[in-house]
Amino acid sequence: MTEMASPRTAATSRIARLLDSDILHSFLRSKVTIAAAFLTLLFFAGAIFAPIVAPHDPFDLAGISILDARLPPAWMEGGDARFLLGTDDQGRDVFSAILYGSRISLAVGFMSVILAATVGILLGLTAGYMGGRIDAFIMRIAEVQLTFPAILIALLIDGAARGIFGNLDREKYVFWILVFSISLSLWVQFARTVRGSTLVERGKEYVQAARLIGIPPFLIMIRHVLPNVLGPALVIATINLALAIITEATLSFLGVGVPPTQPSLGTLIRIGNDFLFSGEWWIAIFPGAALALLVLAVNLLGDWLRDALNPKLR
Amino acid sequence: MRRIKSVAAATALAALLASTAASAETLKFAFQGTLNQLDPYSLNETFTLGMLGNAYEGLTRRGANLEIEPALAESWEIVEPNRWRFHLRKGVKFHNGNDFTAEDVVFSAERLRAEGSDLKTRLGADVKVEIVDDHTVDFVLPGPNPILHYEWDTWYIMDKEWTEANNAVKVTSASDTNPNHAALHANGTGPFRIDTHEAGVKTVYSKYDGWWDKPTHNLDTVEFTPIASDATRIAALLSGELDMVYPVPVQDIKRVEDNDGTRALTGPELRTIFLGMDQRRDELLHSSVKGKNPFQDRRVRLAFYQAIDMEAIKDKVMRGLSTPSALMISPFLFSRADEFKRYPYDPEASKKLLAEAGYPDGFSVGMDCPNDRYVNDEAICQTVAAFLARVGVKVDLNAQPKAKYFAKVLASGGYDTSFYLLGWTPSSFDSWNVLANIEGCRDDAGNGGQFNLGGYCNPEVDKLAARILEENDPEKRDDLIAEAFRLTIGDVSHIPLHQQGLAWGVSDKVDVVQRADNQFLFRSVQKH
Amino acid sequence: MLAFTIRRLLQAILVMLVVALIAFTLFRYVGDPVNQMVGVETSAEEREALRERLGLNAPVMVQFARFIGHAALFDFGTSYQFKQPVADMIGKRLPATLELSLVSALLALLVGIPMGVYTGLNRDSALSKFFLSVSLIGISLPTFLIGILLIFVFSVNLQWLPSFGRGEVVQIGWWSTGLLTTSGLKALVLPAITLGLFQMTLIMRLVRAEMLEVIRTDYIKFARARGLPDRIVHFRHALKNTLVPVITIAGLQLGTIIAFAIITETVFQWPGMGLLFLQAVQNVDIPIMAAYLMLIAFLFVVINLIVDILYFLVDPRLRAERAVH
Amino acid sequence: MSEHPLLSVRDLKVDFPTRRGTLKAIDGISFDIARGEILGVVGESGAGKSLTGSAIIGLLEPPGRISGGEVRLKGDRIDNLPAKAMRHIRGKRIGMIFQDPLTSLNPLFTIGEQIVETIMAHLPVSEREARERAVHLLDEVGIPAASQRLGAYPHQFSGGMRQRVVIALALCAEPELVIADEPTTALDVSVQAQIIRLLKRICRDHGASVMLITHDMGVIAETCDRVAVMYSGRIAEIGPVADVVRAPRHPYTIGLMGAIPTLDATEDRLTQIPGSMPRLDAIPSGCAFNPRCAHVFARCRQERPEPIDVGSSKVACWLAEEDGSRTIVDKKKADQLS
Repeated sequence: MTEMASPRTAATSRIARLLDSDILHSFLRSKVTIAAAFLTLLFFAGAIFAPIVAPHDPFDLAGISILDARLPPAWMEGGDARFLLGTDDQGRDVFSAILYGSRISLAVGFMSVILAATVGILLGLTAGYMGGRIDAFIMRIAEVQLTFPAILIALLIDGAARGIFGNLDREKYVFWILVFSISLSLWVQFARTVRGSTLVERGKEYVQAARLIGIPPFLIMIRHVLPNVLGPALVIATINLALAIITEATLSFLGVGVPPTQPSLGTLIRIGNDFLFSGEWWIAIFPGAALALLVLAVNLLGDWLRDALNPKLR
Repeated sequence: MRRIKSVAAATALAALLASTAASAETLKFAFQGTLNQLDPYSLNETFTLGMLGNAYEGLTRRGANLEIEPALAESWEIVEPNRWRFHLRKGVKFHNGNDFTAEDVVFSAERLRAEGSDLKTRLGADVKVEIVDDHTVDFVLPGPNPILHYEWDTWYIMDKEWTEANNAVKVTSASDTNPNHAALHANGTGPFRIDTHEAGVKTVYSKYDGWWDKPTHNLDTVEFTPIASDATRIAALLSGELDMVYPVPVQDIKRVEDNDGTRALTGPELRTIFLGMDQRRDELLHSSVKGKNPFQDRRVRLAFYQAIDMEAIKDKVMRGLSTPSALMISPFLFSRADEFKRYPYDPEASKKLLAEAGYPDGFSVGMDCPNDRYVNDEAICQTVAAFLARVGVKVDLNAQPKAKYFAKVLASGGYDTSFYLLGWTPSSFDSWNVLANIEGCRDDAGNGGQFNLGGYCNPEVDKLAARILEENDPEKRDDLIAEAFRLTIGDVSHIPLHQQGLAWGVSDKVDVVQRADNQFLFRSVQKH
Repeated sequence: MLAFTIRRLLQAILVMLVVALIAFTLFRYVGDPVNQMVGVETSAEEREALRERLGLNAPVMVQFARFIGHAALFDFGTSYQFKQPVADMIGKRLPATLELSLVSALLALLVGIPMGVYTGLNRDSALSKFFLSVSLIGISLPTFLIGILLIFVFSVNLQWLPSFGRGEVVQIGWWSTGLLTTSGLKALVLPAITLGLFQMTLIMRLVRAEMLEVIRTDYIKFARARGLPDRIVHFRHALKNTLVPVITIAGLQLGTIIAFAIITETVFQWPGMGLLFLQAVQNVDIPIMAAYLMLIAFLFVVINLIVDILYFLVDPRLRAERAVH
Repeated sequence: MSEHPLLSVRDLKVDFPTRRGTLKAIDGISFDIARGEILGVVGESGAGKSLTGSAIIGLLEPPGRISGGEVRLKGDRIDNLPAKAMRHIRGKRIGMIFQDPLTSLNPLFTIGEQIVETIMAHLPVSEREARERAVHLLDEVGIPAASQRLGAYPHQFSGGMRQRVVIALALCAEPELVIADEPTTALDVSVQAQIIRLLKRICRDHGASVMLITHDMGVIAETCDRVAVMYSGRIAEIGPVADVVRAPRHPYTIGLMGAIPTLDATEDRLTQIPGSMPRLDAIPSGCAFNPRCAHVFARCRQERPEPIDVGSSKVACWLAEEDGSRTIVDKKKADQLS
């Protein structure tokens, strides 16, 4: 009887599921995803091991020479074999600068997402579990938060930081200012997802049971909710990583991000932008391409993850 | 709804008609910075004064080669050693129709020296201004001064009646929060009136038909737009949207040249770019060295000097468009400049000097740098930092927009800097201005070299400066100047870097006159 | 409906108060406003006098109340940089930003929705795949790169469209519009595309996802089974259901667009509020920052209200619920 | 013309091509529905009942497709019609009712709008006429105060009422055949019987045949004239309800019969068929039922049985071929066997 009572669409949906996983593994799809994963890994490895793999240290002022400034990529006329992708206006190796720049971009991205996920999951759990006024309060904040895009929040915080710390001290804290302001705009999505899942779990029997036994139900819920939201949270995290990287790049491009002496990808593009029309395209184009590729790869991974886990993301 | 539409359409049509009716020539140009306000006495800055100089005029003006010409004063004479007489031009009318008279000059002289004015140095506080008749004014000096009127081309005469009627006698100072009428409107005697001014967005000038001089331009309207982004500014010129932009970043000069329909005008600018070091405090504000000030040791200053390869900066950062300078003044402004040579670039000597001074491993120091003021200012600072890194000095670079930068390092910010990059054009085009403003001793009360941010002080130099001011014989005067410069160079008071080049991007449709002081005057623009 | 509106309004006011508190804190505590106004040579007495005159010695609550009172009249004092009343400056730049944002939003909606519908209905067509790839690139390319690229191609190389500014504007009352002149319209093209592209891809992906979901629902199957023409099934039944979530997102996106205009305005030197705000941040011009923050919050509240009302009009379930409760 | 049955399905095959091979969801089924007849289609989930319905009406979800056989409506083939022509058959000549009335109606449109648009899509009437007709139909399906409720939205109706609306929608263009795909599964038990009775009555009144897809043998027994039992994409047994219910021949049908809970049940427990239906990509050779069949023998594993006539029924089972008269296995026996 139980078998017989399953819904009418079971047959079609079973087929559909089979087909879906088929599409999932279809040749083209996996090729793209594999390429994206490979690219992402490459960036990670490049960023982590930059001090080892990079031919030069672009942050070491004593190691760069202005006489090497604006050399074209190695394969072009006038290029120098030491500088594969050419040099920028200060004589920094563009390739090394990209590696080191990705390091900063990824570090900011990762830290922002981790912070946002932690805060978002905690607040989501609290809101979902406590309900009532606290829930309403947290969700209202989340709603307001949604209005102010990362860029705006980051600019405001940066402006405030300049006022409080002064310009030079700001540069010391700029990494954390960036992380803080970017994560501030990312936690909402985590909170919403977790809250939804918590609301579902709260009504379940084991929560009541836990209360009867005398175990704090909140702790038990965390144990039950977390596995449920892990999938969606991972997808959100991946997509938000891409978003965080873009945001950091944009801020640096606007000149309120990391200082030019320790350039991230966005800073490199800002510097290179001044030389775009004068024929020294490689200073902006290579970091720009690196940024676009990195974000594209992460986005592809996120897309694939979403399709694979197919959580309700909204 | 329909009615609103037709009204809107009619408005649009009218606007189109209006714009075609003004078929006559419109000049559109862009500069990297903004024109914040219009009060001619509130900001002593080349660009602002240059822009206002199209609407306002001084008693004198300067020609294409910076020679002093009569303007609102037809002629002048030194009637007694301490009394200068200016004969004012008759029949000159302000834009609002008021007559220009001696009253206006006296009024402007007072306002120029009033609280809040940034141009007080144009006219000493102890100079008396006396009306002889409606069109004659005397200036009575406490002592002789052959260069009294050298900076008067940017002392603009305002209309007494208009200023008073509009409650704008008080100067809107840089720190004022209540700008008055004169900060938002202009009423001069110049060839153009300012029709609309939206700070940071657009300023529109139109031809003043009642100008006293014969126009050498053929413009009817001039539109100024600030475009901060180099790339956007150049793109706008190349695509023909603008007739003129400045500055052109050095890397884009070739492109502007190569592009059909545009050309780059380059020339040496009078401004000297230099580095300064705090030698006044006993401990630097921003440094790893505590308890003493390394810059008080000449060897450290010389070590910094010799660590920097100016030829490399010229070649790579300035793309050849600069002249490394041994002096703190442009060679065009001092005839005997070629007697002076730079200390050679020698990193080894530099290291040795640092070791001798007790810093074999170097030290770290904070550096202040503007990033939107001079040609490639930030890049120069970065390069300097890189050169210093090679001799062991770690530079913490603080590059920021000029407004923030100046607010920090100038007198109003308490000279909050240890090591900085600055540019200076003597507005009188004379060495005395440099010796007094940049090299002159400065006391705790703030008297003396107002722009001597590092507080370098050699009383001998001050004594020479005082003599130079009063010396009327050019030959002797130059001797004294050379001697003063020799002293400052010996002390390594500053590290002069170079005179930067001027670079304007100009459409082939217009002819302009490029002045070495980087002022852009519409009165000599022809468009075809 | 009335109760609902009133409740929404009260919430909106609460939000505005919270934002006002942030703006006030910014204004009051980030950098001493007195220090921002005077020079070093100003004496302690003069500072104290200014302090008194500005009301900075009153209790904080009183100051906050005053701040709100002034903010309600859109009085945010004078810009530290430009020496002009902030309200005037923002008022002059508001039309530029709003026109750019609205045109971009319209572009994003008018192109994004049909593209989303198409890719949702024709999952496997080559064109869909092309759209999807483009959208992924659109999401991955930072706005400023797109702007630079567009200028490079269309302004500098092809010289078709202007690279900066608004072109000629027509003044209608206090509103300046670039929509009535050819040069104004031409100047709008590149910035609007730059600003709208990201939102467009976002909306396209959203509509597509919704469409895919809706198309699988029983009522769409049933609509087909009733023999309704595809046109009605797709554009009447499916699209309307898709629109419900799209409205929320689109509403939120409009807020985002206005903020993202900061980047576009910087790249294209568009004389709007975003450019002003960026300069304010770089120069710590707190009055402008506070005013901008309040304005964005206000726009958000208004947009949210409109979204809620639209929701009401589109979804009868909501109407019923509200009516019952 | 009259010699053609209303609907005639011959050797219908539905495939789902995938990268790993083609799945045969329906593998050659044949049956007829006569005018005015009610055919029940019964089987477990995944047996292909609903797909058969979708295939007939031409609404297979891609990549599913008809790969063989034919569907004729009054003798005219409809399985290969162009999309536009097929649209005129859907709703107009074949109506469809889905399982869940809660989700079958578009929540954002009033029921009036939905009925009117359907009528106008098929009949040459004005909007006013369509509205009148809608009111009439709603009245007929037992919606009280029909004319006032045209402007109501689906969520303002109860589940049973909504299914009545759905029935009205399926019938609003006077179709000759109504395919009802588990029309009562989602409903409250108390209204299920009402809806089935309504469906039966109204189809009779409008002269429409019904293909009633269900997993409920009880409903079949009460409602249908004939019944087709499906298993793994094939018809195991088809015949008049009286024969199939009273004297099932296919071991699977026997199992199913055992699964009907009856009020007057004498047994202590329900008969269950051990195991479950094979996945589409793992259909065993021979008879698909053989792994679960209590009577399996060698031939069942090698050769696939085709339906053969046994009395007025058709049965696809080697047992039936071996002794058409012998194997009237009664329930008790089946029980013991399992």
